[in-house]
Amino acid sequence: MTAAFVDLDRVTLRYGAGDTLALSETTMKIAKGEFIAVVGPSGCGKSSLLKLVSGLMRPSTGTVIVNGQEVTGPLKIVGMAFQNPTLLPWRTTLDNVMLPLEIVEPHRRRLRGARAEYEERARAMLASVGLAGFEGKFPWQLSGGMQQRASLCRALIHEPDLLMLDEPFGALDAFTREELWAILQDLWTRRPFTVILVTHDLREAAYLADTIYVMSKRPGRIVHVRRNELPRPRTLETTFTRDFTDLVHELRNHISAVRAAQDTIPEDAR
Amino acid sequence: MTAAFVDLDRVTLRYGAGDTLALSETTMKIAKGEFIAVVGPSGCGKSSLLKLVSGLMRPSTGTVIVNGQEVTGPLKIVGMAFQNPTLLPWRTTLDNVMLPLEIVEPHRRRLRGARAEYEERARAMLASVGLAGFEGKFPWQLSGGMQQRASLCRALIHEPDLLMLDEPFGALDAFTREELWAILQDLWTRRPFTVILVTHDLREAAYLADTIYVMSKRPGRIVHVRRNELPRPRTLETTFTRDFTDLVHELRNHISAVRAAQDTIPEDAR
Amino acid sequence: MTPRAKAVVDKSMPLLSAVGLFVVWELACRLFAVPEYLLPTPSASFLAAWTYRDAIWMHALQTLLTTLGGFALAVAFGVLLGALVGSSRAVYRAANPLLIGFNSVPKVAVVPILVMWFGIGTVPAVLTAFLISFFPIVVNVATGLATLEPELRDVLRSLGATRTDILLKVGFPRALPFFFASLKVAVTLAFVGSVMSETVASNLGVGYLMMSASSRFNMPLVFAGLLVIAAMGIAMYGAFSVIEHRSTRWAHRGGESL
Amino acid sequence: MTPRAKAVVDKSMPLLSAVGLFVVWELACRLFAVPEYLLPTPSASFLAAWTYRDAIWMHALQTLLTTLGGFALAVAFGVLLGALVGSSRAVYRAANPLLIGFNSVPKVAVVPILVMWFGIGTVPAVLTAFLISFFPIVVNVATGLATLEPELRDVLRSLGATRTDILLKVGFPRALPFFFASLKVAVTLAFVGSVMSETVASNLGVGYLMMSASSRFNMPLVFAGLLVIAAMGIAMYGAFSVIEHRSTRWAHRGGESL
Amino acid sequence: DAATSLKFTLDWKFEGPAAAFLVAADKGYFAAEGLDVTIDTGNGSAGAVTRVASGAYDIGMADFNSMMEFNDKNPDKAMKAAFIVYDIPPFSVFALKKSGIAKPADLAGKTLGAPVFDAPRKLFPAYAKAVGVPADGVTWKSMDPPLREPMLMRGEVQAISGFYFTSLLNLRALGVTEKDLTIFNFADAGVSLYGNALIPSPKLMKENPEAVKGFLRAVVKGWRDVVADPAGGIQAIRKRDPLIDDKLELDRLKMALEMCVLTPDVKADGMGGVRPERLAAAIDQVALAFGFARKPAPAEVFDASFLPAAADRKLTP
Ligand SMILES: Nc1ncnc2c1ncn2[C@@H]1O[C@H](COP(=O)(O)OP(=O)(O)OP(=O)(O)O)[C@@H](O)[C@H]1O
Ligand SMILES: Nc1ncnc2c1ncn2[C@@H]1O[C@H](COP(=O)(O)OP(=O)(O)OP(=O)(O)O)[C@@H](O)[C@H]1O
Ligand SMILES: [Mg+2]
Ligand SMILES: [Mg+2]
Repeated sequence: MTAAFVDLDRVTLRYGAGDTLALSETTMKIAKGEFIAVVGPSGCGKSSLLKLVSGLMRPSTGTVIVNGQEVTGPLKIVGMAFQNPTLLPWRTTLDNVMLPLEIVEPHRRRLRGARAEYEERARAMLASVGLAGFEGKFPWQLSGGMQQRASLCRALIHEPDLLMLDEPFGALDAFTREELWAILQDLWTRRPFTVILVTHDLREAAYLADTIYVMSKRPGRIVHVRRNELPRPRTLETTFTRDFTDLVHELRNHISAVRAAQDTIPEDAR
Repeated sequence: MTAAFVDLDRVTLRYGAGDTLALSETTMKIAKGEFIAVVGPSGCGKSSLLKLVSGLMRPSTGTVIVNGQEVTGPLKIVGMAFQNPTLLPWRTTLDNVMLPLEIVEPHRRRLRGARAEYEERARAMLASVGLAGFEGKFPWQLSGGMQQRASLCRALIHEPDLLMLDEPFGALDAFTREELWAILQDLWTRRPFTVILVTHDLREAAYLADTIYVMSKRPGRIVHVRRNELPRPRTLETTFTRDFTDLVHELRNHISAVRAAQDTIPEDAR
Repeated sequence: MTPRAKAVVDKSMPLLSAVGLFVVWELACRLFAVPEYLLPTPSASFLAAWTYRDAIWMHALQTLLTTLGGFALAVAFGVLLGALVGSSRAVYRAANPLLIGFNSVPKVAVVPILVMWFGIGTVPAVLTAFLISFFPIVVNVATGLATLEPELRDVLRSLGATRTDILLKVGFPRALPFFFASLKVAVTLAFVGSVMSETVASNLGVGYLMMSASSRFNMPLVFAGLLVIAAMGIAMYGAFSVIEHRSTRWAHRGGESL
Repeated sequence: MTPRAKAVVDKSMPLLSAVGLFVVWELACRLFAVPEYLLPTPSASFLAAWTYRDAIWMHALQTLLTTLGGFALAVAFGVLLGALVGSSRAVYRAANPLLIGFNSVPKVAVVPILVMWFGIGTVPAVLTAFLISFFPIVVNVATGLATLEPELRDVLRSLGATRTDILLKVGFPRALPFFFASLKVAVTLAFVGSVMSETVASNLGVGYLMMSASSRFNMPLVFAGLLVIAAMGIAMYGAFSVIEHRSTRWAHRGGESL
Repeated sequence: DAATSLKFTLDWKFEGPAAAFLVAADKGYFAAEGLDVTIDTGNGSAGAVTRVASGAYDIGMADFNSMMEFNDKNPDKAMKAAFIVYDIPPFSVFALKKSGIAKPADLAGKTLGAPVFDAPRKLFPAYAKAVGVPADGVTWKSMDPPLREPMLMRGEVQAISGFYFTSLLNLRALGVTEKDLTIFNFADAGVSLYGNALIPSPKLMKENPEAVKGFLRAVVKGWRDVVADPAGGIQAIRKRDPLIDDKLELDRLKMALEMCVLTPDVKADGMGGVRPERLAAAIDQVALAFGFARKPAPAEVFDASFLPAAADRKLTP
């Protein structure tokens, strides 16, 4: 059977009582081990979508099914990098990254015995995103981009089955960003997990994702789904290929259409 | 006389006691009404630079002179959009945007009498960045990109002489971003104020700035200054011109060089 | 449980718990045959409250007004001092030991001194209520201000705001949850203070009532007095709990579930 | 002022202010010829403290231990109850009125009951110290938890953390500034409680000492007792102020200037 | 011209023995003397002494012996009593019969309970000397007044000291009858102290002696009325404190009258004055019990010059 790993069925999300409609009739099916990207205009409900899938929020109508089970509360298999880094200010960067290991099984059980080993892993991970030497610093002693990278490490450290990244590279310069693309792709190739990536950078989506979902303006709906068959592993060279730029261009046009078209629809349609 | 409006003379910034060197011997001269952009790798000290110029922090050595006066404390002529939106959670979006009017003269004095008028201005400004209808919402009811746009409005509302923008469009999709570029350029053309823009988006720098400063890895220094003589007003068409893409490419190469070169220099060189 | 049923249970929780307490207390008294002079039953206390309702009403009104007076002073002074202590390290260091020292001292020891200056009656009671209740406000306001996120402060500083501006625009709003937490403590302390002063030096007020009842071993009346104070404390609390709810919704935006 | 000179002044601030207070107090007493039985001079009080140092030492030790006992109980119970109240709306609604009511009641009224149950001496003093001081801890811990930013909570929830995990990993750390603020209030109240209980029924402790001195019109000794309590309060505060400083540096990262 | 206003503090709450003062106020006896008297409750004798000494009150009802102790500690603020209210103080020691205490000597080695400021407790050394118990032969436990009787019943202490009428009535309220009790009165052992007295502030004595005299005249009238009609006196109390138990307060008042006010001396001399030889003896005993630094002369502690004429001080026809 090929049931989807993540399955959203006509999901609607309303904040407050009939106030703000964030998502409207969103339907998505993501296979196990698939890397998908979600793009769409600001405020269209991308972050809300992630919160629904991870179980942090419940849909107003419709169902969210992950791994065959309806989501009724926070999942235990998720690694999430929030749009804001939200590092805990009373923990050092290293301790922030180690946080999931203190919570999620089986690491939690093993942590006491193998702390040194786990710490080594966290340090290596921080080093890989360019934060070697900052393990002992507190989050508020890091620059915006550094916080974001630490937050990314925290989402990855416990090797979750479902990874959710909400604009994880937004505060980074192009080069750091591209380096991290490669690192992330590496990780994913070695141990395929399911990834939902929210991004504004179409090149990022095209570089990383198997499937790209384009969302409409608020209230968000999936208006376009685009398979990305570019061969893996993709490299910086790939980004200079014709296929790549065409893909980016195509996505661009879709979003452009979305933005223009919807301006005539009343704000809180439904 | 053509004294610089903002004048940094061999400014060094060290956080803590001899701990982290964020800026090293940075020298900059910005003319009145100039629009400059600062680009550089993540963690190189760009945000710190803004804090120095606005007087939120004092340099460890060197001097910062703004408008002919050494900066010894927070300036009163600044509008600042921080890297994090940092909207006050107990105020509605509208009230957040109105905040500078309650503080900065001459608006402060006039506010009581002309509240309706000022409120109109704030609403118009919010509408111009696509936030019409969200005036009464609290910041935590806005999406990340919406918060960023509100924060931008807050930096502009009181028409400051010196505008500091720390990655103001980082959380926005490409289209919204480009719209805002145009709006910002418009404002600046109509009433020239001095702008320091920190960004990771080289196209953004090339679109908006008169001068682009490239910074080295931490500890940050200005390694390259590039005048941008592209004719104004620049439009989206400009971004497709040869000159524009060449400029972006040139900047890209500079940063690439910066990143590669410095990896051999010890972390806390001084 | 349906959400509606849940909401009803939720609403009636305070009542349920109060009734529960009284039932347990009554049963305990009867089962263990606790003598009345030790601990009267709630039913006897309520009976006493009803029997002496006129006198209790008069005394309770006096105590309430006294307490409110002292509490108002405490809020004004506490916020002022808290602002000073929380916003200036020098004041903090100077005032802290004195404040702590003063507050470790039982206010019972201070009441006689107040009486010598102001005679017995309302004035020492108001002052005792004030003296006993301002400290939590100072501490919490100061802590709220001192733990203000520098990021929020910088928003104001970058506009060239004065210290007062910063205090008013971000300091106080940010410290509001701390402030309200302290009010809950302070108002109960204010009641303690005024009642205490009334037991020591007054002809009026619930404190006097309890003292005079206890000197006649009328324990049900003593406990009626205690219940009346408790009720007034709860009422006061309820009143500004509404204000809290309105003014710090942003801080409680997380809702109920932890 | 050079930074170094400033730091020295800063360090000596507490001492300066204490000395200042004593000087003002001494001068006021002498200038206005305040009689000793009303308000003794600090010099007379210090002299009395020195004269009776052995007795004071014994009584102070008793009071200190009693207070610490009650305070320890209060912290344990307060944190527990605060966690319950702050993390569950139902418990909050059920417990709040009872707590408020109980705390509006002057503990002086409760001491006799405790004495009747537990006899005269240390036990009622410990219990009084406990009963009077746990409430601020409950309120502040509960407020700290209730105002936890949902964003931080979501970090834990997204990992599938249990409620206990969330409490331990973000709830408590986040509530620490609130908790420490309440400790400052609670420790002073604990002293008030134990001393009060000692004045009501005991042959030992600073409360008894003050009571007996005051019955002999020895006001300097009464004030010596007050000063000793104040000093103990300050010492206790100092002890865990160090702990606070270490454990909530992140919250005070804004430094001194508002 | 306007009435002179005086602030008067009682030694204790509005209870039976306070009736005379309230009657004097209600019936206008003070007003007739050109006085506007405010009557406040007190919190014990020691407190009343300092209230007057500090100037917060013009006149106080307080234990004569406590006043002497205050004078000893504050020689420059020494006060004088102007009127003795309790010619014989109601100082007593109570024990439960079942504890085996039958005669005063049995108190030796026992634990007694009382507040530290309790006058009988403070003067116990004088009593102990009189009955031949070593003064340090008993152990004291300190407790607030309302705890005293319950602690006796609980067995925490074997005996308590207190005012005769207060403790007896309290014990009755707790269900103990007189036949279960052993009661020792200090007066029965030959301890001839004076009890509560009216103490005007030195300032008032000096600046307005007429007011003091008028006050005392009115007070005597009040007492006379109360002696004639104790129940009427209780009504005056009821006006101030509606919560009182009439029967209880009436008992208390009657006991006070019988034991402390209508003594042989008062019947013979009238109320308020002292007999020089008794005063001298009392000062001796008090000085010994308290360990005074200096024994005061009788004239230093009592000033008879404000008393109404002996004939006007008679309470009974
Ligand atoms: N807590 C909330 N309460 C009320 N409305 C909310 C809340 N969170 C989000 N919204 C609303 O839901 C809509 C979608 O928000 P969401 O954060 O999902 O957008 P987004 O796609 O992530 O946007 P961005 O790209 O700017 O981050 C917005 O209109 C926002 O105002
Ligand atoms: N409050 C602080 N305490 C200590 N170190 C700090 C503090 N703020 C920043 N730093 C350090 O200073 C350096 C520069 O930080 P800054 O925020 O200026 O970088 P940036 O150029 O803005 O980076 P980004 O592009 O990631 O935002 C970093 O190494 C950071 O660790
Ligand atoms: Mg978002
Ligand atoms: Mg930055």
